[in-house]
Amino acid sequence: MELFLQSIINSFIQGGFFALWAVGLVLVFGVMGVVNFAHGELVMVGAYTIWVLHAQYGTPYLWSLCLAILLVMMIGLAMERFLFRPKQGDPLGGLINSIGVLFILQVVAHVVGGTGPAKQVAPPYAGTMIIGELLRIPYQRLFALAISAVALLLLWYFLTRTKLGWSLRAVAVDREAAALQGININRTSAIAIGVSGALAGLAGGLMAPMTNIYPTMGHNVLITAFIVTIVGGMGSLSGAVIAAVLYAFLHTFVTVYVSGTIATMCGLLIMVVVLIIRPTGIMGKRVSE
Amino acid sequence: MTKTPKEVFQARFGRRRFLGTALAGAGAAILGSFPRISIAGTKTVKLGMNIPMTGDYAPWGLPGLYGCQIIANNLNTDGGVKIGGDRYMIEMVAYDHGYDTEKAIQGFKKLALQDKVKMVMMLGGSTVGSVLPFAMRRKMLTSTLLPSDITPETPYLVAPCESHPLYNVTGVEWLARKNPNAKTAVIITTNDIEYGKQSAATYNAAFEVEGIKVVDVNFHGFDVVDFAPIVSSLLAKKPDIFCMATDVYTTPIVEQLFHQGYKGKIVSCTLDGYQDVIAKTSKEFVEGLTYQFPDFDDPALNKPGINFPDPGGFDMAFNKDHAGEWSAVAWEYPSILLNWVEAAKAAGSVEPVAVTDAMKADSSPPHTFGPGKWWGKELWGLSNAVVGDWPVVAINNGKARIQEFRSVYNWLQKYNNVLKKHMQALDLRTV
Amino acid sequence: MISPRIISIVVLLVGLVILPHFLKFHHQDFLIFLGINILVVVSYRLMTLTGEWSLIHIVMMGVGAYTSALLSKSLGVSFWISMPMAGISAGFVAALLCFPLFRMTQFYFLIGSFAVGEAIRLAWIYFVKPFGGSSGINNVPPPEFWGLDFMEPIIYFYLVLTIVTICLFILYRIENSRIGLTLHAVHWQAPLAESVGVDTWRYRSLAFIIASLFVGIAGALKVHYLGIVTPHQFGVGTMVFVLIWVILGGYNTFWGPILGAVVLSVLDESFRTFEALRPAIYGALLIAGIMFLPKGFESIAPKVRAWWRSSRASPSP
Amino acid sequence: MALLEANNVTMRFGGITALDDVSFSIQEGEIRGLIGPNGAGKSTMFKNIAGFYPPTQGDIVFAGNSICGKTPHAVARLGIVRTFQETTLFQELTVFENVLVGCHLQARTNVFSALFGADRAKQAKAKQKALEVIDFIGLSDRKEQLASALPLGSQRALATAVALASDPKLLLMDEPFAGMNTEETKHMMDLTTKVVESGITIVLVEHDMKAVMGLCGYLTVLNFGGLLAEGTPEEIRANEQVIEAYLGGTA
Repeated sequence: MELFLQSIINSFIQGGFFALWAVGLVLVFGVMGVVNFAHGELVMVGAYTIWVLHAQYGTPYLWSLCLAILLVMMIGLAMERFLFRPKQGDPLGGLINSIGVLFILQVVAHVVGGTGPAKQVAPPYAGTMIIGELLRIPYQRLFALAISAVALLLLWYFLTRTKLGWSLRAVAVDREAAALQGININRTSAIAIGVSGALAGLAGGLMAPMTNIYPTMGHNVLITAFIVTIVGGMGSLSGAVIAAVLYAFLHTFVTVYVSGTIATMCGLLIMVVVLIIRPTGIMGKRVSE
Repeated sequence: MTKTPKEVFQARFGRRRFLGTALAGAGAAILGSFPRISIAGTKTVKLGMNIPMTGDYAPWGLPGLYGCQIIANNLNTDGGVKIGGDRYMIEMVAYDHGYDTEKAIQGFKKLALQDKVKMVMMLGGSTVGSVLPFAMRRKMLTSTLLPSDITPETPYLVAPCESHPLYNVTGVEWLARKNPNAKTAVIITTNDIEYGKQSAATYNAAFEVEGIKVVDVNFHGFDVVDFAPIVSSLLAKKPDIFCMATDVYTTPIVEQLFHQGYKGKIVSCTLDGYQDVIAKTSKEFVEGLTYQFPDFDDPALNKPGINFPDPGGFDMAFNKDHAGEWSAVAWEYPSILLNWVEAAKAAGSVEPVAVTDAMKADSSPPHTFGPGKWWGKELWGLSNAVVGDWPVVAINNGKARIQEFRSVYNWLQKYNNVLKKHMQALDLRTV
Repeated sequence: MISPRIISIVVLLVGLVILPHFLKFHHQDFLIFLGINILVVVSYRLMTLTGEWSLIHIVMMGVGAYTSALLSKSLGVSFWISMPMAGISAGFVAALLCFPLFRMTQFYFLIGSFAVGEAIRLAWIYFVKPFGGSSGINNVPPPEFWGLDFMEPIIYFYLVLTIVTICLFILYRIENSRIGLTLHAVHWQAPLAESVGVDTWRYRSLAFIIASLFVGIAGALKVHYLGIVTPHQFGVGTMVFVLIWVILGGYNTFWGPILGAVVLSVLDESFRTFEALRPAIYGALLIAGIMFLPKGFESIAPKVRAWWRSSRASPSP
Repeated sequence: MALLEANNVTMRFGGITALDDVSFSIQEGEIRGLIGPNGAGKSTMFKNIAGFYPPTQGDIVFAGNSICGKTPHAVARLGIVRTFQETTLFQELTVFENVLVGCHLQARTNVFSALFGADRAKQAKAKQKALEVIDFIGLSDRKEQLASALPLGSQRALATAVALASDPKLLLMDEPFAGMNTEETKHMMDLTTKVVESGITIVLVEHDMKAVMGLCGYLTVLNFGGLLAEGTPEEIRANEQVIEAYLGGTA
């Protein structure tokens, strides 16, 4: 029982992260049609920023977090301007570019942090909230959950209630039509990857105090993000969020009651099943003839 | 080891350092590619390292190279080593195989044939597997950190330093004696063969010998980002001892134990960077946490019989240039280098076969933590691993200190059948 | 009168036969793996002819490698039987996967194939019997033939050269046959192809199966030289390199991927002296390549030819 | 007996009903115009016949057996081939190669015969056939040009050729005259008549009334997914509803 409740809490916290990772990937793919293989590395950069600023130079955590978001956003924008924009309409080119960035960022991380054991960041919000002697939630994780929830809500508001967000969605639905309606594709692309970068930076910054920080940590992030986005539907943000939480639950409970490896296998197989039954994901739009 | 992260960082980013780091690779490369201008009357002997320096496995390669360069420089500045009437300068040549089997065999041949090194140090596992056919045929002395690579067909493959994971039995022994009323234990480890399952088998055996019941073993993949679920499921078994048969994930796991209010004892294989662990939990929580890898500034390492020159000085030198990169391999490869020097002196030659024979001829070969014994026939069909004493380390108010040295050899002599049983239970190769 | 193409190919083959004798040390091994990787990329290109890019190709190589390793090690089957069996089993697995995979297209196919492949890899890790878990299967015996010593790089290189050449020839024939034309049609105008009676699903599957079959053989070649097969060898990391070779080499001609594999492997090897910094240099190279040669290395060839012609047309005094 | 019969065909996408209980039949050797204002369901009907998707209700019978739920290539094998709106061609192939792809049904082969050239005779025949078709539509002089290099008129002709290459019994032409100038239209009309004379039944969807009236012996008019009227061009011209529908459609 205790384990069951604890697992539910764990699932939600994990779900929050999965959603942050996935949503960024969806945005960039939806709006720019590029699969950003370096997305995981962006998260990694976010985490390293916290390690440098907060753990090494003692900058307050919240400031470091903001700077991390800013930095990663900048990297994203740079990628859009110099790598993705020239490769518009050439997804494979964009893919290769993102792989190049992936390699480079990993080495930068290696130069900054060196090898040896993974970097660690002491949690700024130490301590654990204990509910009725059977639920224990570290304040750091509570904080992370809250922030990711807020971030996702803000994103939802931005996309559904603002003119810019509307133009983003328009481009995601039909690039040409949007362009005809006078929407500036380059600008929307920049916004999309900016937001995506910001979310990646945020995710990295929130993860930093709870996980191992090492140059190749982006790999797992990317794979999970893929699973989530596919199950959720590549075009659909709400789908990504729902799928993230579902996947987190599945993964947590299978891990707890069966095995971690089996859990990952299940994730992949479910992804395939979803693709077979509904090639555009649970929330994805039907592709018409 | 006892630097604050801040110092660590400035050490890394002092103007001199930063360039240094950025060019470390290129620098090492140059060291490798150009033969050192040797002083008149001295020769140069090259020793190879076929290790991962990039990718996920880099932490088990690069620090070792740094350590070896420190030791080699020390020996060279002392005028080199005297082998068979000649003075030899020692030169380390490294090849990065990124833990890829294809590149491992190419790297091995480059080192053996092009650089003409006299020994090749490797990490172990599949990369060693891919070079063995060539290495054994060529009679090239090869060292691994995983004795489980040894088979009856590998006379030139030695594991003279880390007898992973056999030494873990000492920690369990010590802990059990300190806590006679501990009755149950859980084990968490990775689902791979080389590290995870070997360790799990060893710990299973060690606990059985101490009459402690292992109530759950969790094999997890390398894709775990959050250990909360696994730790919760293990703690649900209410163990007296929580055993971490893993290296990379110790910090997040201990952190979870802390947050989930674990009260019992913790035994681990390693605890690299334990200041971080303390920072993430609390001094009180990690008090008495038992593991196997000492800081090298530990005074206990200055006792006679330790076969490692000036551990404290080595530790300082390493942290001066490579602060925060310390991991067990940082001293293990150097220790193998030292073993080679001793054997070469004894053999009066640097030729691989001669050195190997000299090594094997020594009935009590110099092991890092005191005289050792050749062992392994019982498990792998060939006694090419050196086992001797191994330190049991525990955290005493925020500082890792060696509690005592216990003999791995004696344990194995008594209980290797138990170990064998548990290895076979996990489908691990034994004779 | 023999066509210049035939002549150049013959010259190339002769060159390859004598080449290893001029190489020393580990470069012969480098050549062996390069040969195997060439088979990998060329078979992958056949798949991409239908316009579908998969991430499962390297896992199919693994299927072949595991098959051959298990057959020759546990059943003592000879290499000369286990190698074709490797191809067949890879093709068979591919055939089984056609149903789920080809319900998807484009990006969904890319990711779907990745998921299936990763699941297969995890299975190798999880089921220690018979796959040997993470440490895989080792001591896989080398081929035997007339008492030749196939652990000698040069001899094994000749084996690889022979088999790869045959496979490339077959793949070339297929691409330039009616089937190649139809695959092309399926790629560029699936609906039109359908309307004139082409079963596009069948042809996508066909391409996938053939590609898997040949990459399976490549897997057998690899495992019998290395003597060891592990799940780690067939991770998405390796697949990324195959993608890079094919895309940067250029996938519009038969030779593009080969060019990509050769050039990039050589560069990668020469970067090794930079140790930890190597991936960054490689990454920068990728970006430069795709930016300045969007059509791949192959697109240089015509330019060079044009330049050559012009320079001969107007010989400078 | 009729070559093609549509019996009470109904097609719904989600909410909207694209075809509502449409029935008609087409005799062998005739050239039938399928007309109607935009959104009348002409293209949907086409796609139903060509097997791109099966009707929600009703049945389509070709030469005596039902073709409902058959995939496009299966339908093609039975002898129903369609051309596409706009010019859907293999732009990066030559005229000859385009038509050669069209010959798929005669020329299709398996890997082994392709490898060992066992299908050489077959391929030769296909090439022969392709040349004939090219000659038939009068593109012989440009057969080595890239499809993309052709002017619109010739591209349409080529599209027809690709279809003809798979020698169909029934040819569905989707707006073959759209965007053509009078001269091109003229040429295309001649071609179409030639095709019919060669014994192929044609159904064409077209907006260009002049062309339709000129070509077709019999017309079927759809409106809002329903069958509005059928008859000879004269009858249709005189039909009040049709005029009304078109005015409504255009107004």
